[in-house]
Amino acid sequence: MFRLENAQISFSGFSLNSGLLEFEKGRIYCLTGPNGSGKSTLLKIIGLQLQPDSGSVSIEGRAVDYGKSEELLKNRRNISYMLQDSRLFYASVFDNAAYGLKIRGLGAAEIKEKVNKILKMLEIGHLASRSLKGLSGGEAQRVRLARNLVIDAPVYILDEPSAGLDTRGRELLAEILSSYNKEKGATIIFTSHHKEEAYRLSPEIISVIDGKVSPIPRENVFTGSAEKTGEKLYRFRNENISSIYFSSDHAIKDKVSIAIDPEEVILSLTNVHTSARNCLPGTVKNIKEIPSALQLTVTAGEDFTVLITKNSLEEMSLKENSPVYMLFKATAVKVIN
Amino acid sequence: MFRLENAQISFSGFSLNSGLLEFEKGRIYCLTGPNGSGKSTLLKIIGLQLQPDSGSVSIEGRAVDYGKSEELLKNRRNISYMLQDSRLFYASVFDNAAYGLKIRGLGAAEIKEKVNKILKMLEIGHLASRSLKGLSGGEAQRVRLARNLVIDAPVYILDEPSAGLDTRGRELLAEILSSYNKEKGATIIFTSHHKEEAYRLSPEIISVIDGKVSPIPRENVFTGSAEKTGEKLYRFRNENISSIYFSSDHAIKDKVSIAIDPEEVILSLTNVHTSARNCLPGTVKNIKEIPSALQLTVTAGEDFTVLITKNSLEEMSLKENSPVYMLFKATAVKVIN
Amino acid sequence: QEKTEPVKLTLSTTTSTYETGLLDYMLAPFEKENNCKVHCLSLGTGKAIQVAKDGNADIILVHARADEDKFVAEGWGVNRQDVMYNDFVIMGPKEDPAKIKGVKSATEALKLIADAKQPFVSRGDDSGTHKKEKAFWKKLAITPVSAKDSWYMEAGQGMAATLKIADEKSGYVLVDRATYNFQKDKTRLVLLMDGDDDLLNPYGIIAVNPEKFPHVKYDLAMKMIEFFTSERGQKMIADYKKDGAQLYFPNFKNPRVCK
Amino acid sequence: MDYILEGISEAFRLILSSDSEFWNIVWLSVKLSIISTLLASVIGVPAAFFLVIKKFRGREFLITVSNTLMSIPTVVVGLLFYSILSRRGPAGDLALLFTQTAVVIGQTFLILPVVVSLTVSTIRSLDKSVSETSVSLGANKTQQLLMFFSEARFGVAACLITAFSRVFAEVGVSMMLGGNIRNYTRTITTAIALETSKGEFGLSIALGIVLLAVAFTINFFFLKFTKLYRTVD
Amino acid sequence: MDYILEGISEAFRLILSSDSEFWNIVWLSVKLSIISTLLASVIGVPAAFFLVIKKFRGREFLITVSNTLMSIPTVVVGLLFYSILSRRGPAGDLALLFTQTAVVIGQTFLILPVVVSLTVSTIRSLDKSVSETSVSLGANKTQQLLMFFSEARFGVAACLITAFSRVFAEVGVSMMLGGNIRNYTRTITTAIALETSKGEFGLSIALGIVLLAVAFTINFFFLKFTKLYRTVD
Ligand SMILES: Nc1ncnc2c1ncn2[C@@H]1O[C@H](COP(=O)(O)OP(=O)(O)OP(=O)(O)O)[C@@H](O)[C@H]1O
Ligand SMILES: Nc1ncnc2c1ncn2[C@@H]1O[C@H](COP(=O)(O)OP(=O)(O)OP(=O)(O)O)[C@@H](O)[C@H]1O
Ligand SMILES: [Mg+2]
Ligand SMILES: [Mg+2]
Repeated sequence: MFRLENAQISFSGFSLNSGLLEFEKGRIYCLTGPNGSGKSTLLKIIGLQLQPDSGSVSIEGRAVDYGKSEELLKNRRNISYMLQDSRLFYASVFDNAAYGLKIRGLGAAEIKEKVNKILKMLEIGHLASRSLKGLSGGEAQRVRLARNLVIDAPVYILDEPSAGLDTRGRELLAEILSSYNKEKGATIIFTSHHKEEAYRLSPEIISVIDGKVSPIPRENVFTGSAEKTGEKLYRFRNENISSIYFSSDHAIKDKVSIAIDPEEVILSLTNVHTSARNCLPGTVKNIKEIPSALQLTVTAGEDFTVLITKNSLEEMSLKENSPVYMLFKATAVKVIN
Repeated sequence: MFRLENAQISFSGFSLNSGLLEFEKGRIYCLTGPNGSGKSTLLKIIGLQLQPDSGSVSIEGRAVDYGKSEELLKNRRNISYMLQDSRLFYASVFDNAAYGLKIRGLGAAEIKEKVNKILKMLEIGHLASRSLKGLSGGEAQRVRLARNLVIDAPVYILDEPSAGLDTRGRELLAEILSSYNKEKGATIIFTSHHKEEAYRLSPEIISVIDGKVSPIPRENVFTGSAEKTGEKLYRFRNENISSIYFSSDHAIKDKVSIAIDPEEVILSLTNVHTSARNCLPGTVKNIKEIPSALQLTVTAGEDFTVLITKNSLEEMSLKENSPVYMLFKATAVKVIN
Repeated sequence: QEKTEPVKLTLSTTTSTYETGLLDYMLAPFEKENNCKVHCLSLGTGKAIQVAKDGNADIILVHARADEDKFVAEGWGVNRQDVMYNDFVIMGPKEDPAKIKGVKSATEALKLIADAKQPFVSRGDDSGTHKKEKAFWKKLAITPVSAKDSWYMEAGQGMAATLKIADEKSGYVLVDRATYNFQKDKTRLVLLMDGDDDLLNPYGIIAVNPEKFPHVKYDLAMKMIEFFTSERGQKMIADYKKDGAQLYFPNFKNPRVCK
Repeated sequence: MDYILEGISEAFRLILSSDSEFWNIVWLSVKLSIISTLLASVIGVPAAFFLVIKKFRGREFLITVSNTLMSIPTVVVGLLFYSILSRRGPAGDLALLFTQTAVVIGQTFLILPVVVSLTVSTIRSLDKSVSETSVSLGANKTQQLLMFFSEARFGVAACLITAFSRVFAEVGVSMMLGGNIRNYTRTITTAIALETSKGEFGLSIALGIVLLAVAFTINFFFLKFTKLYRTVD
Repeated sequence: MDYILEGISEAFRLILSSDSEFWNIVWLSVKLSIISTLLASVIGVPAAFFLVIKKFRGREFLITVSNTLMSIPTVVVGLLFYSILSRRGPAGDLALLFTQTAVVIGQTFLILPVVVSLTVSTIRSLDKSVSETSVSLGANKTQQLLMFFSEARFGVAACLITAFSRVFAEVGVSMMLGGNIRNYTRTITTAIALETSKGEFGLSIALGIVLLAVAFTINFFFLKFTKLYRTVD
């Protein structure tokens, strides 16, 4: 879909280089990194909002020509881009949400239907005729989201979409993005400062640090099928993993991806009976020291990453090839997509 | 410090009533609740930015008279108030950060010293002479924070101070607020949509839902002393708890408060040897059904709140008075203040 | 000798006398001798008279005999004196399509213009010049109306501007001689007729009545009238030349009355 | 005071009259002013956008020139175009002098700097986020400009109203280039000048009141119709 | 064209001359215009704030009136104050007619609506967050207003420049109330009117050029000095 080759841009005191960076159609990407590291700048380059000083951006194999303004506009309109500080215009909530459709020339009836639908999905249907005055921070953010999510585009690029949202709002956002991805095959690229979000939605994580971009391997993300085994409880399995229990408030279709936070896994030498639904036997494959913790790779059908403290390791006298059990709660498993 | 008695305000379609709400000097409060529930509105009333339609607000026992503008101004200046959508002015980063001091009539030299100090603390010292143009979202938020944190006030009211901040930024913010609270006895009231923040900083949590305000009991927050037992590893104890291990990147003074997320505790029927540093024996005191989970109170010297799934309970056939072990990692323990 | 603050005297006058520079020339010695400062308001005739009627001037110098008499008769002014005169000429395009060159009477010339429907630009501003022109039409029993009569245009402006419009439209125009002297090199129009007694343009000077307005500087105003009508003043007027041509003719002693 | 009272009653009489010459004068004033304002907007607004958006040497200088030209006296504009349009001038063959067209040309030039300067200041005071957001949502150049105007609508209203007012009230250009020719190029302001020079102060004031009444009506409907007053705040 | 060329060379001659009468005229124009602009600002800006901040019935009406009064012809303002200041008028005893004071009074009134209308539009186009943020940081009323102006500085600059330009270019008020008395109330614009009526178009244009040169200098230093151009963007 998008391919950046050494796309580079410099401001006084800051410069960003994309290196070779590819985004595949129909996948979800999350950019993470410290403040001022260049995430928004990179997004703007991908989203054709900013022309790089050098290097190239190509879309579906075709290099973007920034001189051809019509082609550029067409490409831009294939992207629903949400700026980090996107502005709400002096108009009603409805009119704001409708803007993207209006400039794409949709008819009034269609706009009305679509906008009302997305407002309802984001649970701000009651605000439709409100002016901006007095909107709460989260309400305003939902209006911004509505404005972008109402657009039917093959690509959504969203810069900190969950800023200011409450738990419910983040959930709604994740659901909508996930359904766009699954049902319409939309490519989604977003940024976030909160790990849960990356875990909830995005298998592909790209780290941007000080202008340097590096895709980082996904941790504990597995794809397989799910079956319901209790109230809100599901059992995951694939060819390598026989069963991982997870809970979900929403109905799960058979195909599913899950992710497990490496910090939430407890290692045990014995198979114990606990409230943790999951207790997987495995073997330590690799031990790596990282700042303030140890990172273990444990094979249990698939490779799991687990973070524990140094002291635990010593106490349990774990070594490579030690057999261990991995304990984690059903709630520690996040459903992706 | 602040006392609200049925302070009430209504907008079309929304109304807020504070009920009886007190804020004590030198403590930290966190307001949580869904988008549009009235947190910002309540903060504005406490911070004298908004006059309630009815009810009263008193400061140190003295009811606020909104007619006396001089007194009101004096009271306002005792509060460093950060609006959720506070605006950065068309001026340099330094001038923005200096604004609160300038209008309080401080001398240029003093302003310079203080502003530079806070900018450094927030790790944006290098931005001092920058214009607003091109500031990243997180950088801008740090400037806003600097503008409020540079003011020497007995009270800080901050509406979503961590919005847009990266992990490091949230850490810095927590450190500064904590030091203001401990060293200067500052009262701090803030809002957040992220649980970790509440856990990290704020023992007192006030929930605002649909305009209704209710202080909620703190969960798994304990105060006691800490001693170092390993690299970044500490042992907590108080009169009721003999030992809880926790890890911290920062040196811990002997007195400390810690909090444990109820979701991160695993219950076990047997005392097992795992990588989880903590394994506390206790007794189930109470079982309560809440949406999508069960909430158990487990006594182990002090009362702990633990969340598990229904199925686990049944499988482990836990009842009131059952003896259990609570397993949780050292990293699941958050240090408060 | 002690020098006191000069007294302020306000003279309300028509644009022409001021713009030709006559007043600056005349008033310099007068101001010096009487330790006064004359504030000249150079206005259209109608406005000049109106300002005086409002009590805002001490003395007026205008050329609109009928209005002057009315001004005195209604008691606004006292001691009207003839001061000087000049005359009007008729200018037009060199080709003279209405053939007025050589005609002796202004009335006849205008009739030729009207008959030939040749463009004629009128001041149209009720000034002394306009009033003079209207008197001719009245005699001819013609009432031309701007635009309705395609050849007739009312400019509603001052002399110079009216002349410029006539120049643009290649039309005929009634001009005072001072303006003619001044503009003759700047216009394509040429002098086609003059010399008719009907074209004489006399100026009168009038003090504002102190009974109407006690604040007016009547004594000084009287002194100025005396100065303008004195032998010395009359000689100064006769001596005033621009580009070698005499602009005004003193007539205090022998008023050439015009009908 | 007499003149004011006289002016007021005379104004009523005029407005209630069916004197066609009077109404033609009013209509001509309105027509010429609106045409000039529109022309000046069509030229001035893009110019202003150019001055704000393009970065080039001498840009600030040009803006200062535009600010300066707001000070150009109407008579001077009149004289400049007189020199050009006069028979002896370079455009003399067009025979435009003392026509309504000449007035429109001069008036357009007169308020062009007003439109440019005020639009520049209006756009400059807008946040960059306006254009960035509309572009990010897929706006093309035109839609982007429209959003600029929509966001700056109070500024735009003020700009148009100021330009219209300036031209509606001006007399120097109309006088010099139109010639105040009765039944042809006489406008309310040149009529006022004429009556004033005649000493008909009451009538002048009456005409002034009529002019203001017309301006009020136009302002009122302009603001109502274009909804340029804040509806969302 | 001759007039323009003649005007340009004559303008140079005048500017390079040390003719004290000429320079007095220039100075008087500048002085009166600056005083009027300042007075109008002192009265008009608070009035504008009042119109924006206070909510009361008839507020929009008053703003429309102010917009309308921007269309008042200078001559009409001249006549109104003439009626009042005239010896027979209510303030006749003050003997202010045909003095510089009278000109300042008339000019101040003339541009008051310009100041009010443009300031209203400037403040209205500012976001509420400006005042809310400054109050939240402890600003008192004055500091709050100062922040308004600081944030709206391009609008304010445009407003002051427009008002000054209007008054510096106007002739009707100066003529009616000052009387164009030589060495006393003659300004650049009344001098231009005089020369124009004499048919001295070249000299008129020269004076116009001088006026623009003066306006340019004032604008330039005003903007430099008050740093009203965007330094941060
Ligand atoms: N001036 C106003 N007019 C109308 N409604 C208002 C006004 N101010 C606030 N509200 C409404 O009051 C409710 C509470 O707003 P408030 O900003 O206090 O919410 P909040 O709890 O801070 O939400 P968030 O988490 O999104 O910041 C919202 O529904 C908002 O739309
Ligand atoms: N126009 C500009 N001029 C100067 N510096 C700029 C400009 N635009 C961006 N920068 C700088 O580039 C760096 C990257 O900015 P960017 O907005 O991409 O950061 P980010 O990773 O999105 O940060 P955040 O998490 O705070 O949103 C920042 O240090 C910023 O100050
Ligand atoms: Mg960013
Ligand atoms: Mg809020």
